[in-house]
Amino acid sequence: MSDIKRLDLEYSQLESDRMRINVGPQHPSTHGVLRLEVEVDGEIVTEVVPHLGYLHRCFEKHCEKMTYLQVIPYIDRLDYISAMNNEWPYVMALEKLMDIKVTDKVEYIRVIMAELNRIANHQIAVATFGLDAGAFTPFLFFFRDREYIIWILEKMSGARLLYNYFRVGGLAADVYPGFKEDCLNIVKQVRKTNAEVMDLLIYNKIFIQRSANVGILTPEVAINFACSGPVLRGSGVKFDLRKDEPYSIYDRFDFDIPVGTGEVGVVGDCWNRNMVRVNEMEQSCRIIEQAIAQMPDEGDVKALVPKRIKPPKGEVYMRAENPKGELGFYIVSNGTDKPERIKARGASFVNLSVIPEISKGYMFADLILILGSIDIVLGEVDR
Amino acid sequence: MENVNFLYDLLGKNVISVLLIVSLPLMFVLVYALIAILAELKVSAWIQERLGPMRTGPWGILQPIAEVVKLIQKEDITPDRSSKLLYNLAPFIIFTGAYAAFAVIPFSEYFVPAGINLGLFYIFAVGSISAIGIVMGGWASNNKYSLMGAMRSVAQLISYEIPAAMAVLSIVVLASTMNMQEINKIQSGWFWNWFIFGGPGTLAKLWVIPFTLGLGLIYFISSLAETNRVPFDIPEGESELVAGFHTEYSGMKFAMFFFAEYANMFVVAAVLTTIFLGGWNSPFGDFMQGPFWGVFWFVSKAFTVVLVQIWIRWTLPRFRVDQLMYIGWKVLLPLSFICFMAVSLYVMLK
Amino acid sequence: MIQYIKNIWAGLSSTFIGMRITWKHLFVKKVTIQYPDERFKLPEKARNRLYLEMSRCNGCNSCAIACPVNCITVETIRVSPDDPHQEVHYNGKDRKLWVSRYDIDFAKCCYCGLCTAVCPSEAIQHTTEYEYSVYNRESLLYKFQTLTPEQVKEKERLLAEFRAIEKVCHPEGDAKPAEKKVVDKKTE
Amino acid sequence: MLPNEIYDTLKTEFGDAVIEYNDQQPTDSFILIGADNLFDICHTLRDKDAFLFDYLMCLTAMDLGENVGVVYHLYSMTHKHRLVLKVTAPKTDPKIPSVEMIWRTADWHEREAFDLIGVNFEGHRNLIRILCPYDWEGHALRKDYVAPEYYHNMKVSY
Repeated sequence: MSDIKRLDLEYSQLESDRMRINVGPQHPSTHGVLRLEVEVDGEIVTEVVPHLGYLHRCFEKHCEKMTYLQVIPYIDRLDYISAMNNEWPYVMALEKLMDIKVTDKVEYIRVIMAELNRIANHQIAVATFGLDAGAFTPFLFFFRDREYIIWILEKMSGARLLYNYFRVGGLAADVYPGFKEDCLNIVKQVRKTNAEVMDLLIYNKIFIQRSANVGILTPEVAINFACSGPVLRGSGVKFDLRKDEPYSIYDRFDFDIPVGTGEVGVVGDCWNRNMVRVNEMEQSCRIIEQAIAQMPDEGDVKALVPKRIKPPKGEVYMRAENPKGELGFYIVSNGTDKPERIKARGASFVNLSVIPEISKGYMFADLILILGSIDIVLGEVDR
Repeated sequence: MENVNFLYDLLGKNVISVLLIVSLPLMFVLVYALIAILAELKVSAWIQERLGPMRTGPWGILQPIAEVVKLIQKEDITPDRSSKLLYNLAPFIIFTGAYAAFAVIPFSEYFVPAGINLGLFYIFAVGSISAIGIVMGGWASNNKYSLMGAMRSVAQLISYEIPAAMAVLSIVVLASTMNMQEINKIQSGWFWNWFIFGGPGTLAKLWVIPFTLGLGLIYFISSLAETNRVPFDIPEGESELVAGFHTEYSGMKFAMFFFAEYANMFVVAAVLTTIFLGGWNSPFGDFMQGPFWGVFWFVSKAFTVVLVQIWIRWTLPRFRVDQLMYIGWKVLLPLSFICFMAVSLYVMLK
Repeated sequence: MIQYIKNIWAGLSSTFIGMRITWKHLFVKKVTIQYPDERFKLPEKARNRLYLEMSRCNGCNSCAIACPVNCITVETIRVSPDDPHQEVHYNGKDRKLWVSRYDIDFAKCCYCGLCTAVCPSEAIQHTTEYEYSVYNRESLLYKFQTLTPEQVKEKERLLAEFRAIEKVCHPEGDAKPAEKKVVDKKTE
Repeated sequence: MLPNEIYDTLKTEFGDAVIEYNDQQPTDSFILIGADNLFDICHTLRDKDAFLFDYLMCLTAMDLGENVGVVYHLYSMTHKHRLVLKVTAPKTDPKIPSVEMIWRTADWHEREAFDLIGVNFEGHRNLIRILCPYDWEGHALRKDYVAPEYYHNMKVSY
């Protein structure tokens, strides 16, 4: 009874024509168990309050109880759509801490795996963005292609989504025969589908009407909110860790950084963010083609480090360009085989924090599109 | 009123024949809805390079029946603190609105349940009943998503009725009758006598053909909006409003909404067929012309229109509310007025 | 005004372009795999249900240690020299430990493959078997031991007898060699 | 700019508030600063033309035993240089000025640090829990944290 009274009091303080809606935790377009408390004035969104934590799995607490090798399966589960990319900064951080150099072949395989996974991730991002706008067919076209990519990743690592493939100083397994042909076929298929979806969805007038000029994120706000990945580049900031802080062997490849151009709408709106992803798929295809051509055939990929990893005492922060943005791992080692502290700086977590800022004043249907254009994965937000 | 029904000829005017006449369209609607649901499943699957349902019966053709059986078995949930009477009434009202329109739809030369002279007017009158049902269902559900969906839906239905009515009125001007059977009879002959190609007339009608084509398109687009189909499905816009006005419905009540949607699709397709595509007339003069072939032509034409609706649904994204209003009031309405004036001019000069 | 007409034209034309694409897709070959009738062949490396080849397992427990979710439980008994039932390992050496219990709880298993990577004798392996749904969680607890409970009791008794004799002969001799073994494994 | 140059500049400007510069490998070289002047130092770091650290990559709180520490990883989009700042506060009264006004991204990071370590960020406009439920008790990432047995009559441990 007292609860009801308190609610009444709270509602009486609101202006009479506003409505509070809970979008989520169970909702078709929150991409997981996110809850947005939305205040709408008719159809206009006046306030958004995100509530997180429905998928909190105590990742950081878990890590303190586990050895460095056992952490990798858990890292897969952060951003479970692009698990290969997730593992990379973690193993790079440990390699930096232990001062290990990996062989060229390992680096090339890592690049190919990460770029394949980047394509798979962007396919889901663009597909679900279209789905949020109501277009169902491109969604399944992308999922069909993504399945081919996942078949390659499964043949390489043994699992469809949660690969556990990268090891400190190496990889879990070598390439299989016919790997290069598979990759080149995928690249062809990805380009074909992209061209099709361009006509079917991206340049569709209705889709442009829906997503252009919506959720405009200016570069200053984007940097202040530390947005990264396509969200930052959609605002016209030419910043990509693969170019600006080349880790691994990315300095050997020739590729461009797609940024929001304002070809349609305004720089920094949903359409441009989405377009950056579509263009990035093409760039990833280019990287894969070059990497396949340059990759040495001989060489061992198994890690040449002891089975029990004991990094020296120290702290290291390593970041890599994930499909969703910058994923950083801050690892504090105390000299034992278990980490003292691992902090994962998830790109989705940081990118999501911009939602209340950019969705005010737009319509309720736009809020869904803005959320879709930011491309979050709740596994990474809630950790 | 002239005798327009073969059953009256067969059985005479008595209670049995009236009952039969009333229930024949119902039979038709039920069978048609099952086929349309299957068509929706299969067409969407093929467009998306899937196979669709394949397990129930050969190629999954029994899937709609399985779904109906499933829906019958489902628990019928009435939300707590909902307005029970309105909540339970809404699906029936919506279905009634959709079904009542069948009273004036001429399936054949010798079968129209009620050949009233104001057929088109009647269709628009009863078509608006479903708006009441939607508002009832949305408001009584005691759910904010339902309420928003219902409000959007009513705004949409009212806005798009005007361009649709303008399109129909133009044809009424051309045909100078509102009796659907009469409109059909005017269009007999080859397919260039259809009203979408300006109706019967001399070569002087050539300049009015673009306008009648435009009217057909305007009516088709408005009919999509009136039946809440993509790209105008914002009342049930799944990604933002979960399921819109029928979020809380389950079981058979949900099935009623479902049936009503498909029945509505057929009604608008039937009206489009009757007033633009020659109704039960064969496209090729006397070839396959006759009362029984009439049913075939009518149903196949209407079903083709339904298939186009399905095809569009799996191609396009969804509009936003304000864009929907923009299209309704600022695009379709002015254009329909222009077409109306052109057609009136044509009739005056004739 | 020109923009207005252009917008209408863009809306209509892009709709027709989209409809042309979907129309083409109506007639292409479908990609669906009719699952129970046709199956996709999993790659050899696919990590699915674990299988333990007991004759190769030497009971070293490294899989249980490597497992991040603790789904493997191993219990061992040392083989006493006067046990009449001796076994020769796959590599020709005598068995040192009887594995009296080897349980894998597949409700917990996360299929990460760490246990197979550390196994020195390749006894535990991932198979490509993925269809093992069950109706209750208890059925997901797989027991791999080959010894019957009676045999386990018998072996425990034999070991206890042997230990008792050992203690009489060499009062502190038992603990040292065992410890040395563990150290060896770590440095490996 | 290299971290040691930044340290020198900061030292001349803020004096004792900048405590220590550490570049022992393999740790990333960091600057330890006093908690009291954190806000001013961060403000300088963001706005001074030579620094322009406009991008806060990561904000980590950690349990150091007696103290709690907060680590800031900064990056400059214009100069492309990076910097690590460290602050400590006693565990009994962990008060650290909030930098949420300087870098808006720190908003959620600080809420997370408050949630999991219990750092009390002074000046944060909305310092509530973010990952755990709002009525959760205790700070889970502290080393001495013991999980409660029951939460709202639900068993916590499995």
